[in-house]
Amino acid sequence: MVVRSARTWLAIIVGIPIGIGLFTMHYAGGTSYLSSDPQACVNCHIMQNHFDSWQKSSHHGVATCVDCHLPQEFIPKYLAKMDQGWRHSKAFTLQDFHEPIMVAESSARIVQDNCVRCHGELLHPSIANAANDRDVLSCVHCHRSAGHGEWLGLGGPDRGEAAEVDSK
Amino acid sequence: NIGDRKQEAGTKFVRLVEVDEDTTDPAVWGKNWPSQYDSYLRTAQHTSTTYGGHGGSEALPQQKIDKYPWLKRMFLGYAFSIDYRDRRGHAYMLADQEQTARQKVGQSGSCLHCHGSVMPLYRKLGDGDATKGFEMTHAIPYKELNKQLHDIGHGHAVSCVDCHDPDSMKIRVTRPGFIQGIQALAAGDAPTPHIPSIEQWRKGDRKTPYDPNLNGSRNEMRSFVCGQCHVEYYCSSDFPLTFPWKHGMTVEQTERHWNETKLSSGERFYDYKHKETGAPILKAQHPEFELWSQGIHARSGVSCADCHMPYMREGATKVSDHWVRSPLLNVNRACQTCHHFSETEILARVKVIQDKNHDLLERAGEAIMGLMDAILEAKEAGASDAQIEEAREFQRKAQWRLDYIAAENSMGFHAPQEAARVLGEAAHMAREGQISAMKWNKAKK
Amino acid sequence: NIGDRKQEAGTKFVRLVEVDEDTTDPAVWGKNWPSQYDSYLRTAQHTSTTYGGHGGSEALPQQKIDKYPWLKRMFLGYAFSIDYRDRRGHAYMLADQEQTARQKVGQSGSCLHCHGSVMPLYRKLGDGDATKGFEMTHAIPYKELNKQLHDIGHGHAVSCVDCHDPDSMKIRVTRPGFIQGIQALAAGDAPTPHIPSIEQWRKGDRKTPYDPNLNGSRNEMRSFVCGQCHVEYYCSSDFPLTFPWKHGMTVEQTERHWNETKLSSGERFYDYKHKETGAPILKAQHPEFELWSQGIHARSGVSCADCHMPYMREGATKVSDHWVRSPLLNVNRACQTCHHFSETEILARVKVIQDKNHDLLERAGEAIMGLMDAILEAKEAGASDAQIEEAREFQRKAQWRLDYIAAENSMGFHAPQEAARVLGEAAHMAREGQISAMKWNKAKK
Ligand code: HEC
Ligand code: HEC
Ligand code: HEC
Ligand code: HEC
Ligand code: HEC
Ligand code: HEC
Ligand code: HEC
Ligand code: HEC
Ligand code: HEC
Ligand code: HEC
Ligand code: HEC
Ligand code: HEC
Ligand code: HEC
Ligand code: HEC
Ligand SMILES: [Ca+2]
Ligand SMILES: [Ca+2]
Repeated sequence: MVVRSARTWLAIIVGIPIGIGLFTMHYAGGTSYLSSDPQACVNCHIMQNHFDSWQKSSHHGVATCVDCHLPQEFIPKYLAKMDQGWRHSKAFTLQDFHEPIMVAESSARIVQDNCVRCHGELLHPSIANAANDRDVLSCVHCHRSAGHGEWLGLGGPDRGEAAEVDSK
Repeated sequence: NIGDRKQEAGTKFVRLVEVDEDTTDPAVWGKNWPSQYDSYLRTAQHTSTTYGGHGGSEALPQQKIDKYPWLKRMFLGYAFSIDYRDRRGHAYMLADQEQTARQKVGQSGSCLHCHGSVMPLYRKLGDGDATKGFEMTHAIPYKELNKQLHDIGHGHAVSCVDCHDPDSMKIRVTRPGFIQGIQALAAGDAPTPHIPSIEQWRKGDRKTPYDPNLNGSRNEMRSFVCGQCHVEYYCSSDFPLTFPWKHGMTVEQTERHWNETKLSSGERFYDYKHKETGAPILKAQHPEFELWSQGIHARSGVSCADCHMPYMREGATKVSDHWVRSPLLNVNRACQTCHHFSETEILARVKVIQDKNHDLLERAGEAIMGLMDAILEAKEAGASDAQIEEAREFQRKAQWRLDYIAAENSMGFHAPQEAARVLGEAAHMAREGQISAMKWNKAKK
Repeated sequence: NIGDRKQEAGTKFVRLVEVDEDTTDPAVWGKNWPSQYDSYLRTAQHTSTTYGGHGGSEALPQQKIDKYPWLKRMFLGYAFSIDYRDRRGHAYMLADQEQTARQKVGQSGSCLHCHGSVMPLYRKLGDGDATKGFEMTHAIPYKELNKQLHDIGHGHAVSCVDCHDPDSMKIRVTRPGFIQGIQALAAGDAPTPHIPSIEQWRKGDRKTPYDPNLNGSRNEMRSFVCGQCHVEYYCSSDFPLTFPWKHGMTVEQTERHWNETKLSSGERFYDYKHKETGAPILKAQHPEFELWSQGIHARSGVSCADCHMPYMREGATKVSDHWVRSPLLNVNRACQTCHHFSETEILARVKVIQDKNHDLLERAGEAIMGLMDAILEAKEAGASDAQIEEAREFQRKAQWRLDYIAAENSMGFHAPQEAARVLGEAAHMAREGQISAMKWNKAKK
């Protein structure tokens, strides 16, 4: 409910926030989204846990954030950057996102593609053969800690008062 | 080196021979998929863990009924009291079935459903319609049907074609017993958080029945293939092989299914009457699929194949380990991809779970002995059938629960809390029955 | 907004006022750490979930003994049968203790250990030595001791200084009962996979006793602070407050500790004699720390604070939520940090676990009623004490187990399989006792 009304509101005044959004993005370090340096992501303290847990993962020497979280072909990459960049600054400004942050379905697919991109050679045949199979087993079904040592989200400012009221 | 690997990666699924629905001989498939075949063959090896695999010699698994005297007594009046052993690898399934002394009392053709590569025979009997053929087999004696199976050249244990589509190699289910069972489950209204595709299907118009091969997700199929056999069943000559899932998969829900079933004689369903007490007993067989369904792994989408057929690296590719066996012999691949604890720690966790359930199992075993003794005493003291009816009913209930976990093969691991709950109920109900029998002379004649 | 947040990140730990060991008033600490204080204050709010928090009015929690009639009957002969309510937030702990009708029968000064900010008083009584002071309090009546506490200005519920070092703000334990209990545990040989630092300490020469504040890891401290109070105890005037962990923390190990304890009269330890049956009963109180220790979370290093005081983001800093309460009101912070399932799914999982244990609890409750009835019947029929001794012993055992889970406050969630196991044993033992009582005239006089 909350999310939807925020979106509606956003749609109505879409013109204004583009300007503010660009400013916010810049000020908050959001433009760093266009960089490949993991430090860039941590500019945003909300990403700190993900950075920390990435550092504890088997991949921290071989893959940085964008290697997994952005498509690698040029055009899709920049489309995704725009899409995610926009979602990022909107979320950050409105503080309306779910915490702990949960990966969006579209981003999960990007991640999966990137696993396959690097590991295409050593693949389970039935996964390899099913490149476009939506039903394919996801790599993180088994390798749940490949990118991040362990799940390390962090609760946000919502103290659960809503749940409190509902339960009465 | 890398060159080698690249080549291997390229040689996936090159077919050297054709295989089709009638190719039940795994050796033929093995020419195309040698790694899988190779590991499949290892199911002939002896394996053993604290509670898994089998004790006894290489040649013959240990008798379960010797290990647990109460188990033997529970089965008096039924073939399982003659010969009931530890399971072993898939390679033995047909031979062990042929050789069990339970055959002495005569078994039904239904048995073959889970011990042989039986689909061509079903099609033959049903003139091309496997379901029709299947539904005839309960009436044919085992020995006769098994001879036919061998005669037409399909006397093999579970084979590739039973789980794989020979054209696409996709996994699939073939067994009519499973398909009918899961359709009944879907058509009912028991929640199935462990099978999301059923909840999905229920949102539709329900006009075409749920079809596991069409509706099931890839991940679900990795459990369904096992659910064709590792389940509770009725398998005798009165009616076709049945999986009791109409009301759901818990011990209470499957009990309700049996309680609502009638024998062709019109009586309420039972497997046998207990020789000593006369109680109308339900026999539980290996409900792995059912117990798993009540656990946290199932709910989290962890499939049988994840633990029992984990991927293994073979050169530049990964294959599913077809050496189906205890994951405890294989912790690094079966558990550690998901659980980043040491092997010692993982084994210790399993031990804690299994030991607790084993204690409860022995406790419930004592309790059921107490119940049987009390009924006998009441009978000797002159109790009428009516006066011990309640006690007998308790025996049916308690024994059903106890057997459910005793016959299940993970010593409770597949759903630790559920197993403990069921065993606690079993022990308690047995003692309630004992109390009822002790009070027989207060009951009306 | 963003500007605010950048600033917040820089303002950690600026002290506006000094706090020391005698600062028990949380309002003073609150000047330095307003967010923590703010959430701490919220423990005065009413919370309620299916099994957690409290039913009843805002003013007074529901009577547990009304909700479960068998509970009331179990406690006959003991103060808990007069008044025994749902718990509520930390803010109420002192007031609730002062007001409970259990005070009518007179309580010991030991009670204050867990309901007030009592350390300055212990030091005063012991001339600076808190342990010495603590060991005097069981002999002082509650009302007297509590008056002293208020008179010297420390009449507060659990306060910052009880868990935090006022200089470094590090978390620490202060309560002598806990320190002695955990030292006895360490000195024994029960495995403690949930407290690795004890296993580490045991590798040393054991010359200096295990010291939780020195040897415990930061992560362990996040549970130890709660283990100061959320534990099974003896607390009356016969000897000082005791946590029964000498042989370990399971229900059997703590029972063994009590069975080996002697009252000053020389008799084997018991809390009270059951009014109806005369059985020498052990009372179990809120063994959260103990049950948690048997679960998979403890074993995986998940602490009480992880779920009951989860971190929350306040601008750019993270703070621990001092609004200690049911995590089910707070799933996103308490569970989703580790479990990536939807809130609905997580709540459903907890429901499955708790409902199962609740069913078993009611079952064991029925069973204990059966046992008590049977002893009464035997007595009426003329049974001697010797003839019902075995049945009474069963009551002691069964009731200990049942109470262990009934008094524990997570409805089994802290260790699902263990809770089910204990309840199964409870129900079974109760029925065994009933059978024994029914056979009284076969026992020797
Ligand atoms: C401006 C601050 C900020 C920066 C810089 C930032 N993030 Fe985020 N990120 C957020 C916020 C806020 C969310 C939550 C958004 C939501 O849930 O809609 C988020 C969510 C995500 C998600 C999960 C949501 C999804 O779309 O699946 C991923 C993945 C992610 N960020 C990756 C990155 C990477 C990679 C970088 C650096 C290249 C980065 N972030 C830089 C603030 C930031
Ligand atoms: C080796 C691959 C890999 C790398 C490198 C990596 N991640 Fe991730 N990330 C993942 C995977 C896998 C997920 C979970 C996706 C899913 O659940 O489907 C994830 C999830 C996330 C999420 C969503 C939160 C969640 O738990 O669902 C955020 C935010 C995120 N990553 C940020 C980062 C940041 C910031 C970095 C760099 C410091 C980074 N990631 C580096 C693989 C990676
Ligand atoms: C940028 C390239 C890249 C991406 C993207 C990537 N990996 Fe890797 N991965 C590597 C490299 C390089 C290694 C180390 C290989 C070695 O040591 O031989 C590795 C190692 C691994 C290993 C073995 C080490 C371990 O953690 O057990 C696994 C499993 C793995 N990757 C899974 C994944 C998964 C799952 C994803 C997607 C979430 C992924 N990888 C994404 C490059 C990548
Ligand atoms: C999360 C892992 C896991 C999953 C999922 C799982 N199992 Fe198991 N299974 C085990 C463990 C562990 C044992 C105990 C092995 C032992 O005691 O040696 C076991 C035991 C068994 C056994 C007895 C093995 C033996 O060696 O005696 C059978 C048969 C079995 N499982 C079948 C199944 C079936 C069928 C499914 C799916 C419906 C399933 N399992 C799902 C882990 C799993
Ligand atoms: C066609 C029926 C059938 C199917 C399908 C089947 N099993 Fe079995 N399974 C059996 C039988 C029968 C045995 C016992 C063989 C014996 O004792 O001779 C057995 C034995 C086992 C054992 C014990 C092995 C040992 O070494 O002790 C495990 C583990 C097992 N099955 C797991 C699975 C899993 C996992 C699947 C699915 C991937 C599966 N089974 C599919 C019928 C089947
Ligand atoms: C629904 C599938 C199914 C049917 C029908 C079935 N079995 Fe089995 N059978 C199994 C599975 C799975 C195992 C391995 C697990 C176990 O031993 O508990 C097994 C194990 C066995 C074993 C080895 C262990 C033991 O019990 O001594 C024998 C012998 C056996 N079956 C005989 C039979 C006979 C005879 C029938 C017919 C009455 C029959 N089976 C019907 C699935 C089935
Ligand atoms: C069903 C479980 C499962 C899924 C899904 C899965 N893996 Fe694996 N993976 C495993 C197991 C088990 C191993 C260990 C094999 C071994 O050690 O022999 C493994 C090994 C690997 C390795 C090799 C590590 C090494 O030691 O060299 C890589 C890389 C890898 N997986 C990547 C992936 C990627 C990428 C995907 C998705 C496309 C994926 N996996 C999907 C179970 C899985
Ligand atoms: C009891 C069921 C069962 C039997 C019998 C069986 N398989 Fe499989 N097979 C599976 C499962 C489950 C998978 C994993 C499929 C997936 O993840 O989609 C699999 C996967 C495969 C794959 C795909 C690659 C891989 O290794 O994951 C091949 C090829 C294969 N099996 C060949 C065979 C051959 C050859 C035989 C006979 C010798 C055989 N299978 C017998 C269940 C079975
Ligand atoms: C594909 C992933 C996967 C595999 C493989 C797997 N697990 Fe798990 N396991 C899970 C998940 C998911 C949970 C549920 C807890 C959670 O949400 O993190 C879990 C929970 C557990 C628990 C705690 C719950 C309980 O039942 O007590 C134990 C113990 C456990 N697993 C042991 C094992 C063992 C032993 C194996 C190997 C035989 C294994 N797991 C294989 C994913 C897996
Ligand atoms: C993995 C999470 C987790 C851990 C760790 C944990 N708890 Fe809990 N606790 C719960 C849940 C879930 C409940 C049930 C709450 C409910 O029913 O509303 C609960 C209930 C409680 C309650 C009753 C709460 C109420 O609202 O009535 C107390 C008291 C408690 N726990 C104390 C502890 C203590 C002390 C520890 C450590 C020794 C601990 N818990 C560890 C999750 C946890
Ligand atoms: C070892 C710590 C400890 C000691 C000693 C202790 N309590 Fe408590 N008390 C607790 C905890 C923890 C709770 C909250 C959990 C619960 O209610 O089960 C509690 C709850 C209560 C409650 C509210 C719930 C109820 O039982 O009605 C009262 C009243 C109470 N205690 C009185 C006393 C009295 C009187 C004594 C002395 C005989 C005493 N307490 C000794 C820890 C302790
Ligand atoms: C000094 C003793 C003491 C300490 C230390 C303590 N508690 Fe408590 N706790 C109590 C008492 C007493 C109550 C019951 C208060 C009442 O009912 O009046 C209680 C109540 C609770 C409740 C029930 C809250 C509600 O709203 O129903 C929870 C949850 C809880 N405590 C968890 C914890 C956790 C987690 C810790 C450690 C971080 C902890 N406690 C530390 C004594 C203590
Ligand atoms: C029942 C025990 C308990 C009481 C009482 C308590 N705290 Fe804490 N406090 C904790 C725990 C546990 C942590 C987490 C420490 C860690 O992770 O190292 C903590 C952390 C803190 C921190 C460090 C930052 C943070 O939020 O994690 C501050 C500051 C703090 N508490 C202040 C206070 C104040 C002020 C009070 C009194 C109003 C208070 N505490 C009462 C247990 C307690
Ligand atoms: C700090 C991490 C962490 C937190 C917080 C946490 N868990 Fe867990 N949980 C685990 C781990 C680790 C396991 C064991 C399985 C494994 O190894 O993945 C587990 C297992 C479980 C299981 C399966 C085992 C069982 O007991 O049945 C359930 C259910 C569960 N958690 C629910 C919860 C709930 C509900 C909460 C919040 C109240 C919670 N968890 C909080 C880490 C956590
Ligand atoms: Ca059956
Ligand atoms: Ca006690």
